[in-house]
Amino acid sequence: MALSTGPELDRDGSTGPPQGADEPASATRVDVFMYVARKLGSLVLVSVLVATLTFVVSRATADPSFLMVGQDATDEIIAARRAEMGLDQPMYRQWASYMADLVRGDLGISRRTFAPVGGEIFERLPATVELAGAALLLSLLVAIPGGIRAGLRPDGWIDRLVGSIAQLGAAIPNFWLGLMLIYFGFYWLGWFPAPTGRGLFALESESVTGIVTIDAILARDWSAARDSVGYLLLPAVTLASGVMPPILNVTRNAAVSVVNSAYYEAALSFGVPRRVVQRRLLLPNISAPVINILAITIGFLMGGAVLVEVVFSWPGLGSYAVAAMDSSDYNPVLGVVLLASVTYVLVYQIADLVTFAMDPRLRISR
Amino acid sequence: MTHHESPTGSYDDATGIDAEVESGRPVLSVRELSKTYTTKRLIGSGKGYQALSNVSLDLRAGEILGVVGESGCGKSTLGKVIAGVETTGIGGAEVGGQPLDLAQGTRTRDQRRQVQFVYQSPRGSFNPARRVSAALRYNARLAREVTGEPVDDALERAVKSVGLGAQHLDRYPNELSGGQLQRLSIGRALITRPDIVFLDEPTSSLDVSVRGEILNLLTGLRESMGLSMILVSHDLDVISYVADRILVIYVGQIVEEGSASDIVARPAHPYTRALLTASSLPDPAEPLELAVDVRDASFLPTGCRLAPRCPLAEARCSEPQHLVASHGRSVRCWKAESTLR
Amino acid sequence: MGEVVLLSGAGIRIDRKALPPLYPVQNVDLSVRIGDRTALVGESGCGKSLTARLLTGLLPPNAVLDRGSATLLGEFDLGEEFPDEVRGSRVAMIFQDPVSVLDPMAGIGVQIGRALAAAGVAKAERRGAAVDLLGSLHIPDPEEVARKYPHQLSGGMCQRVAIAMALAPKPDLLIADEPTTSLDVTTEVQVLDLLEEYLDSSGASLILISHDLNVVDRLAESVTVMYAGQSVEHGPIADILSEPAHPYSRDLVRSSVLNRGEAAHSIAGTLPSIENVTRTCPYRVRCSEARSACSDTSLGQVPSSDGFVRCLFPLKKMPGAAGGEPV
Amino acid sequence: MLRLEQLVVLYAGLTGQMTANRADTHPRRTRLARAAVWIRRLPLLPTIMLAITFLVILIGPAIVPHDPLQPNPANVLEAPSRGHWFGTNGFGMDVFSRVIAAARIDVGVAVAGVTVGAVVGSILGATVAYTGGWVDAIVQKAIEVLQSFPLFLFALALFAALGDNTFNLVVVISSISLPWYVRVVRSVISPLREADWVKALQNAGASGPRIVVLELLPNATSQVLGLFALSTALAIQVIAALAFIGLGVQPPFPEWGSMINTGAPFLLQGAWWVSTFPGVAVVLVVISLHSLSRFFDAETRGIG
Repeated sequence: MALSTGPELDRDGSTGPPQGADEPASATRVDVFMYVARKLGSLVLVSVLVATLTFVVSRATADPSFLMVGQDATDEIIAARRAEMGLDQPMYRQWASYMADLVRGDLGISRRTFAPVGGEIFERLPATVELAGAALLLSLLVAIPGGIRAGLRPDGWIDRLVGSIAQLGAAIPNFWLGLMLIYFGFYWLGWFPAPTGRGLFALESESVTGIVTIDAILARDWSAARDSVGYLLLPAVTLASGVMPPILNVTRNAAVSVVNSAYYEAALSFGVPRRVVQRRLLLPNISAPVINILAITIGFLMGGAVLVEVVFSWPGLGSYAVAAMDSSDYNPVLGVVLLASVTYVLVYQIADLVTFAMDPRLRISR
Repeated sequence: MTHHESPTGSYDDATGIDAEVESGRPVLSVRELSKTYTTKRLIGSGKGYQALSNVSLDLRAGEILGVVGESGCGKSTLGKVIAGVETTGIGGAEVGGQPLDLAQGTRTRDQRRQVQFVYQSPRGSFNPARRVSAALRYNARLAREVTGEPVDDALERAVKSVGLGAQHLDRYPNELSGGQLQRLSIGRALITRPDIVFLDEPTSSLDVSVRGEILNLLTGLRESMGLSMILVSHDLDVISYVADRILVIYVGQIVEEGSASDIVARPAHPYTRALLTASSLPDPAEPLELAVDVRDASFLPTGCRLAPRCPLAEARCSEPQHLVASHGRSVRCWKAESTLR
Repeated sequence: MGEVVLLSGAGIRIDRKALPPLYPVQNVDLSVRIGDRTALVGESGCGKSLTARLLTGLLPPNAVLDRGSATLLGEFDLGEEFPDEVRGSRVAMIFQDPVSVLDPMAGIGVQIGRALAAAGVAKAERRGAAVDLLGSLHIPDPEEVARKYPHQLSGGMCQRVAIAMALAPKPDLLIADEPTTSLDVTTEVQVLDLLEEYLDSSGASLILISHDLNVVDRLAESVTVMYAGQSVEHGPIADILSEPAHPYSRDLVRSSVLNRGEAAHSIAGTLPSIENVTRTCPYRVRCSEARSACSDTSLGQVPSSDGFVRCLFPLKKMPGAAGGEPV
Repeated sequence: MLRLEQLVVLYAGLTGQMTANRADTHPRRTRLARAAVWIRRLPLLPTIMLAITFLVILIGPAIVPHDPLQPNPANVLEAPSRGHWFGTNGFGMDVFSRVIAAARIDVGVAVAGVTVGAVVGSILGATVAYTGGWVDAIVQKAIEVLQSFPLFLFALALFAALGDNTFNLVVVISSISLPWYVRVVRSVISPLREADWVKALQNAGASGPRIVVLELLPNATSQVLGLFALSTALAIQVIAALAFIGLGVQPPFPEWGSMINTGAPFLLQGAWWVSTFPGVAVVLVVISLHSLSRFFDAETRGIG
């Protein structure tokens, strides 16, 4: 089943497809191997296509050589620069060397700072990971239990409550929410620090993970930990407000469809206690869509925190890309885009594998 | 329509329109039709699933041929391949003496006009987003080239012939009952003045109180228009009521063939006996129940395909078997051959 | 009383958003005693499945018991919240579509184990008990089946598994909602045999919901005929098949019999709308016996010694009826 | 900006359920009666809100109390008052007039971009769903690649490639919305390809384009309408977000996102009104569109 792209069995008679037409056969090693191989192939293919798109954009963002040498360069200088950069080569060669550079982790040079983009991205990655991780954690704490409870009683008060929260979260632009939170949390109440980035300076010990909050906890530096959480909280809440609604909706809808399913009803009618049904039957059956949306969310968070980072001057990848965009410095932008997309593709394929491992309908062919 | 018990079991006698039938050649003849579904795979060869194995049949003018079998036996596939709804069939077929392409689906417009198909689900055979007249118009245009009949006239004739009025035409499918839709579905087939109409389980998704009106419509059309039909159903009650001749299919093979009355009175094949035992018809002289079905469709035994479920199976049943004909009856069973003679 | 199910004048309302409510079940009387094998017969849209759901407390959330009373096992009011513990050991249900009632993510053995756990079987014994149960339903190679997942089984096999789960806690009342409709006819016979075997050995009561008089005739002793949300006739199966009192029962029986050479019977017209509750006869617009009184007299039951008919002009005199006047 | 993904997930599961759920027989209704039933069931508040928005777009600039582009150095950062309902900004421009005037740009560009994406995407989606095979596989792969770019970064990269102006903003909006329509319409129509009625049409000699446009596409109407509301909401958010970082619509031209941006520094001085009101406008319009979309979604599922 897993590998077939079009199972066209006979749909004969009034009773639907012949369920028993195929001899039940357990999954062979080959099937599992093929599935993993296909996912890997898909990962590589999509990554290459994504990189090809960024390659096209990079060639379209004006002639790089022209931008590098300034306005008053002579034709000779430009030609020399072009040759140096390989721009006189045919397109497929340029593409090949672009890909080769990518494989080596070379994302080009920033025109603003003259530093390699790869290095700058690597420096800023922990800040984005910290913010994204915190936002994801906050979202999960609300969305999963909230979604399940809402789904168990559709149109009940929990459903209405979390549904309204999700609706609001999805409608509010998160950069605006960030500003509002800054106004109330910093200017009005004075409970939170100024939106000037992370609480990096407070940490006295050596950085281990690059994620300040975790470093501070590891070093048992509690005042630094409190500080960094203070800096982290508002941007994390802001980011979570946008990320939580889809997770909640998907969880809720999955739960609703399981609760409405014939097998849920049947299990109850066979006398299986409601608790057991909810734990053993509901949870596995909503796992696939929930894992799927989590993968999408994680992929999104890698590059999606752009505006929240800008609003809170958070020194992550998003604010890096926007600053570069402002000065028409496109290599960093494309670097961040590429990293985010490849992360997305990777996480998505992993999620697929997890689903494959969990779902007997995929794992075991008929 | 009257039905005589024929001592010879010849189906020609049983149709009630003997003279016509004996003089004419069959409107449809199918020879050695096989059809295999393959599951497409990205890498490696797909698993084949043979839905039909060497099925041959003749349909005579004005006859209703009943095809009975359970889900997955290939009975719908038979109709769909002949009607050109499905392709890649292997074998030969002729309609009105002209060869019919079973493999490519390349039919002339006239051939598509000649062979019409009525689908099982009346709701499934009309686009829910369009008025039903839209669906009928396509067929009217198909027929216009040959019949020259204006589209609107054809539509009116069609609804009248199935006992509905013009007002039903500009309704959406969800504004009509299942029975009305099934009538329209039959009407759509009649628009083209077809030679053969396939009806795939025309009553199985209808309530029993509506079933009669569709069956009466079919027998009426046979009487009034001399329409030749192949009626496919899992329900032996329906088949034996309406059909002149019956084909019993099990796992892609014809296992028994004969006149309707004869088969109901003297079922020869164990599978026919089991079907009859399960139906509401009077039980056969020797009722028979089959064992639990755990068959594997991708593996077909060389011998009798029913043997794993058949309480009468013995060693020789695993040897290859042929459809053996005698006195207008054919049967594919070692044990039944003797009972026929 | 000894009644496992007692519905009197039961009606179900379905609420809809921004649309008027529906009344798919309007007036159903049903009384099932211990050991009875009774059937609810009717065509699609007559409310029989919803009635079955009412009996197991599995009505959809927007459906409520709107009128009349419904009591299960002499003690549970079905208008109230239905206690979960009652299901399984006392009432179990067999559903129409066997493939979708099994949890797609769990193995067959595990699923039957859950039902057995609810029936109090110890954890260590569940696997063996599940296999035994499958074996007792004449499934060849039950160990193998217990290892499989639902999608690996045929529809008939899934129905056997569902039956095993329903029978695992040895219910006193079995509600079978079209148990064989999605099965092949040769499998249907086997499944009906299984049910009969259980009823014979356990003495449990059965409510069989079906549109198929043939199936009903094989399993049930008495029948309640439903039309448009009302129970129109109740009586022993033989009486209703041979000599029905309600015109609808007669038309239904006639339609389901096909005699070669005779025109097939059918019922003209369509079901009335379920947007309103009607107190008059719902069948009068399609009934060949209808008289003018039918459209303005509200309808009551004519009881008899072993059933009732809900008709102003029944086709036969009800045996044991007091005066024959509608009450 | 996760709404893209939300869309995809919400709609991916809907496979022509409209047809299934409406299978029960309804009484005959005239076209007018159908429309009346339908209109009665529209959600009240969002519909009113959208009607107001529509009116504002039509006649807004003509009725605003002040010229939205007129600076007034004497009246800088004035708090909301009788003369300036929403206060004034750093240049003394009237915030209320600007919020009203911005609706035309924000909603207009969003609708323009989404319409292009919807028309092209729906037809493409229906065509590949009907064709199937390798065409379908290639388009699906292409959509997968496009959708693996985080939405906002994809917009950034497009701006980088095309250059920053309002026409390109429309191009950006239509190219980010196109894949959704392909996916949604494809998922609705794909299962119909094997439907009996489609086979019947093919057998009657109906041509492919005819089947796709006249017969198949109408089956996705309510999904496309729902998606249109949802994607317009999303487009408004994207336009505002881009303007917030200085792309697309440029100040002083009134646009909600750039107004929020220019007001941001004043927040820390206590002048909350400059950024707050345009944000509220975005939220109201987006919530209304979301509700409308959920209404169509419920229609699709046959709820209520």
